[in-house]
Amino acid sequence: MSAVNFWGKMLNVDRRWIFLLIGVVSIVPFLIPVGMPLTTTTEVESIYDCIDSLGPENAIFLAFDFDPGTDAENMPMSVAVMRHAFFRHVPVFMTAYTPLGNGMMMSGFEYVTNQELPGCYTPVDYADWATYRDAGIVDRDGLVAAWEADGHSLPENSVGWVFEGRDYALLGYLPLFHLVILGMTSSIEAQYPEDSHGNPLVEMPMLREHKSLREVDLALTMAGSSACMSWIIYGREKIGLPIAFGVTAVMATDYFPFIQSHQIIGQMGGLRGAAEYEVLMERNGVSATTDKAFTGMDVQSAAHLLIILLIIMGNVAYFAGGFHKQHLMKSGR
Amino acid sequence: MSYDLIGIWVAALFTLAIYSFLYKENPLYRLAEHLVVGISAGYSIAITYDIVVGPKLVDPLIAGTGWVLLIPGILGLLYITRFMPNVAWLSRYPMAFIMGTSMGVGFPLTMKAEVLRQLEAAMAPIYAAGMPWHIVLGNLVMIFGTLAALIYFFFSKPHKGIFFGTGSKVGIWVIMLGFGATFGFTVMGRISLLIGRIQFLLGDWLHLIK
Amino acid sequence: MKRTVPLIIVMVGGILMMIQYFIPHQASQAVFDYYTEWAPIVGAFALVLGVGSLTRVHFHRIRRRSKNWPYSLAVLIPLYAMPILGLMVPVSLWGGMESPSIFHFLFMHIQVPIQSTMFSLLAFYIASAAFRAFRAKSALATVLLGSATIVMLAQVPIGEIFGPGLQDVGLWILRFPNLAAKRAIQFGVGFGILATSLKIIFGVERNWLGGAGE
Amino acid sequence: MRTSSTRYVPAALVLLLFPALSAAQAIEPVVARDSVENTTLPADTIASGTVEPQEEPAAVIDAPGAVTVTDSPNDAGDQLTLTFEPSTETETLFCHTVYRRIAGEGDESWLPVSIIPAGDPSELVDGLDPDYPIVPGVQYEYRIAVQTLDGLEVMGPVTPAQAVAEGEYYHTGKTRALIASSIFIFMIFYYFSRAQRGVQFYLRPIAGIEAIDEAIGRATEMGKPILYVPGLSSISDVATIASLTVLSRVAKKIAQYQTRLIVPNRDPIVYTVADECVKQGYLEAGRPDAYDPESVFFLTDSQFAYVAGVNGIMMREKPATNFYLGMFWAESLLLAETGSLSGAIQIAGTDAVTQLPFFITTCDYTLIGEELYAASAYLGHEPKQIGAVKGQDACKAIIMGFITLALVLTVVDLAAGTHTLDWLRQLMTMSVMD
Repeated sequence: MSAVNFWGKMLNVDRRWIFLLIGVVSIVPFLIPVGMPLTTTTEVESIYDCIDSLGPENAIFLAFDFDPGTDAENMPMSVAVMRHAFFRHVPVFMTAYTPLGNGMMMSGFEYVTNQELPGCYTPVDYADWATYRDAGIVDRDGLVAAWEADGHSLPENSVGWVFEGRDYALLGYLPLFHLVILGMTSSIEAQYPEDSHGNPLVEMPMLREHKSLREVDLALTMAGSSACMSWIIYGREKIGLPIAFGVTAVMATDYFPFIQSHQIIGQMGGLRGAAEYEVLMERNGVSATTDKAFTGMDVQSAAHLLIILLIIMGNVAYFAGGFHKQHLMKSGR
Repeated sequence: MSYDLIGIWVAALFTLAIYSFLYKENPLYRLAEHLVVGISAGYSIAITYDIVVGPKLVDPLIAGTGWVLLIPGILGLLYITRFMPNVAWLSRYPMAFIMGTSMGVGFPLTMKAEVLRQLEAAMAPIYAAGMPWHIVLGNLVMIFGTLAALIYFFFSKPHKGIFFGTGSKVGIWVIMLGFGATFGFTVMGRISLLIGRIQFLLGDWLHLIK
Repeated sequence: MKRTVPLIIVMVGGILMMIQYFIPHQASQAVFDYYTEWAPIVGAFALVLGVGSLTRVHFHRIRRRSKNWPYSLAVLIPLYAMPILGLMVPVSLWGGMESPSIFHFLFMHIQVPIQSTMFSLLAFYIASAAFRAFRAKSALATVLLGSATIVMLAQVPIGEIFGPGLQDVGLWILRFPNLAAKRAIQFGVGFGILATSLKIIFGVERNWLGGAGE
Repeated sequence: MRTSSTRYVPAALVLLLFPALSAAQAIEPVVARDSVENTTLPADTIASGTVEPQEEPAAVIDAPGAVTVTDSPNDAGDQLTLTFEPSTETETLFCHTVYRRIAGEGDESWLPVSIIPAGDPSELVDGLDPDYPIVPGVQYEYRIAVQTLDGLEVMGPVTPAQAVAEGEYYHTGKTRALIASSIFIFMIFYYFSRAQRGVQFYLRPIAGIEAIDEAIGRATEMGKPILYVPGLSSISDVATIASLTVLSRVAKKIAQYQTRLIVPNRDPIVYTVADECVKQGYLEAGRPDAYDPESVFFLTDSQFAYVAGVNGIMMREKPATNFYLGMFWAESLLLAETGSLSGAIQIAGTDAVTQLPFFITTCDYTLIGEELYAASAYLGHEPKQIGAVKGQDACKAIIMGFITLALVLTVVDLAAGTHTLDWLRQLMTMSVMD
């Protein structure tokens, strides 16, 4: 009986102790980083290779289809892809599925262009390079040359210029986004006459070159909900637009059938997927260092071990204490 | 103090306010919980007006170029009648419009993307020249597993006999393996969210880590 | 008028859009173009429903001075202040939606951290449930927990110390048995969605009409 | 289709690289090396032979040949398909430019609708570029120009389009989707009508449903209440609708046993409907007097506050049985954990795949996904709902049939070295695009 009491007491421990445990396990590895190596999987590599094969003549869509709640998982992958595209000078159209996603798009762009962080990109607002545009200088190399010839130089931390309307366009949120995707299959500008800064899309060089989703080479949806399916149902199935997923870990397992059916070219699942992308970028010289996702992997390791230990201990206590016999009903699932 | 610095301190304060719930429910937590409801709804109103209602409805109407837009505009306004008990039924009109059309648009597309395409992919060959054994085994598991799991969700026949009995048993095992993967990934996802907050607290706020 | 007309709208709209898919003709395309132009406008007003019920619930709480009523102010004030500051006040520290502004501040430095922290609470709860509730009560639950353990270890770098094969097993589970289970569920869910669509379009399912009086 | 459309990308780029050039072309297509030598010749008669080299004998290149225009199939009358004989020049050829104008208009109306880089296939679907739309029923004229690497442009002959763009009334590429949709709709309505004619269908027993009676009985024996959580979603969620159907059946049983029922709600509309369901259940059991209006109530609309509230009820009232049926998110874990600690029998059911693992490991019975829908049809005894379940089952049987057939064929292929599976897959394969 006393044994039962012991196990019972153990199981009924105040859960705040367990909270404390997981808190400690999640903080300590940050202070003592190990940086265990991470292997990459084909699901992520195929996205990386796809973007790596593109250049200034191509274009991608980066869809911020998540809310602040899953910021920690979706933001690192969005940031990684954005950096990779900027590095390869691939024009990036950015959209959002929800109003809150609009804010996430802004915040992701602000992070990549934060001049205080090493490895950032320096944005040039659409209005600031109007004179060059009017003079007909719209190809990337010519634009950078002309811009730098006029005395502009890259700030200390920056690794490159990005011109609004040439290298990126912040399109933002529209309601009933699945219809927006459908509409963009014939014309992007018809859906977004202006970007979220109020610049007319019709004048943007990147739009002149990519007028509809038919002329876009990849759409990446960074999703925290089933919003990503809209890109398949309305983009992929309508005009064959190649799609890649960046989804939260909770959803990731559901979309393996779509990889096997080639409806998506690849998938980043949760923080681990983002960390793999960062590793690929560092390995190939796209970025100097890895970022937040990879740093988080140590904690992820420690926390997974702790949770597995807790499950084992809990079950030992449960069965050793004989609690499994308490339910009078025939055993269920 | 700069705008961003104040921002980081306020954000840190509210982050800790939420975590204080782990110890005990308290007024600060409750305040944060309510604020988030108000701000997110307010944000959505502002963005929706700024992006849709303004440029796509109000501006063309003021400019006098889009009188036909009055039809969707008025239909949309009928949502407001939901809060007037006598005419609340009018709010069913815009709902009916959105529901009917979006389901009609979605029907053939869902059939194509989620049923036919998946069926096509499910009919994969088991073996091709040079395939390693674990892939072949995987293909077998995939095909028989899909069949078995479909049998489990088949309600018209009792789960007895070789086909339905064994099939549904194998099916539920395969489903459990799949749920195990979901479970593992869900744990991973929740931990990742915690990691994100700790990176904010220790890095952006306290500058203890880079 | 109250029930029949909405049911007719649903049916006509649904059947029209379904047929439209198979007809590429310009007349059919024109219907579709009107639809894509109008639907977002109608859809945007749906926000009214959420905002309206929020206002009603919290306004009542304040008026009746129910328990904890001051918190309702914390809902209502930002709910109305956000659009006013963002849209009506000229762009300045007070007005407009770009950084720096109150609008941007409330979103970026209050909404975002609170919402992301709320979800991260689950990491704590999952740890607690792992110890106190996740039981291998039956063979099936044991399979589930076993597969979960392998996948969890395979997904993190430390899994390597249990041998290189573990990662492969984890990925194998994800790519084959997991795929089979999810595909079967998807067929079911897909048919479920399609059947529900049909039931709503043809007026068999009418629950959505509820809650708006007789 | 995809490859042909991506080829506009570099083409458009060329246009932008030479903005002045392309602007000039748009207005007056000329055959000259540079602008100084521009001699505006009668555009319609220009051919390569008419160009006189000014300086050293430069390569006079062949103009592209005849253009063949056909109406594109399966469109809204806004596309024309072009093929042309490319210039025989290979060395200095830079690109072909496709010009289009409405028949009978002047030279100033030529629109450079597309630029096709050298080496690309000499065919084009015109009309995809939103800047140069094709109007259905209009007669157009085309001409192709070649451009050399050193900026020389040579015009081909003007060709009136042999076809006029017309929209079609049926998309031949969508036949498979049409057949599949028709079969599905037929199956659902077939079983609807049979169910309505009173045919009794067999539905297999579901363990969780059978446990409901037992669980209610247990609560009665113990004299403890029963907690029913109808999910946290809105009324438009299929899972919520299913849950409310189950609730009215549970309420009926409870009314017979005279056990106490607790139904906390998160959504105000679901609350009103749940209240009606419980009342109805008591009425059907013939005990409307036993209905306690306090048993169904609105708790709060905030997710975690709701969980805290329900957990409080579980710890205070110690219900003997907890039902969690409907749509759940992250709160599933918190509810089920507290419930399992309080020692209650727990029966859960949801179609949220991500929450199911937590329910399976913490609850005694779990209705997985579709089992919840089936359960509601099962308990609700509404003929059409049962008909829908049967109709979906029939479609699942078709899917199973195809997968089995593919399995057989792949074995046959391996044994006999044939390609029957490819044949079957081709039968199913749809073009990626519509």
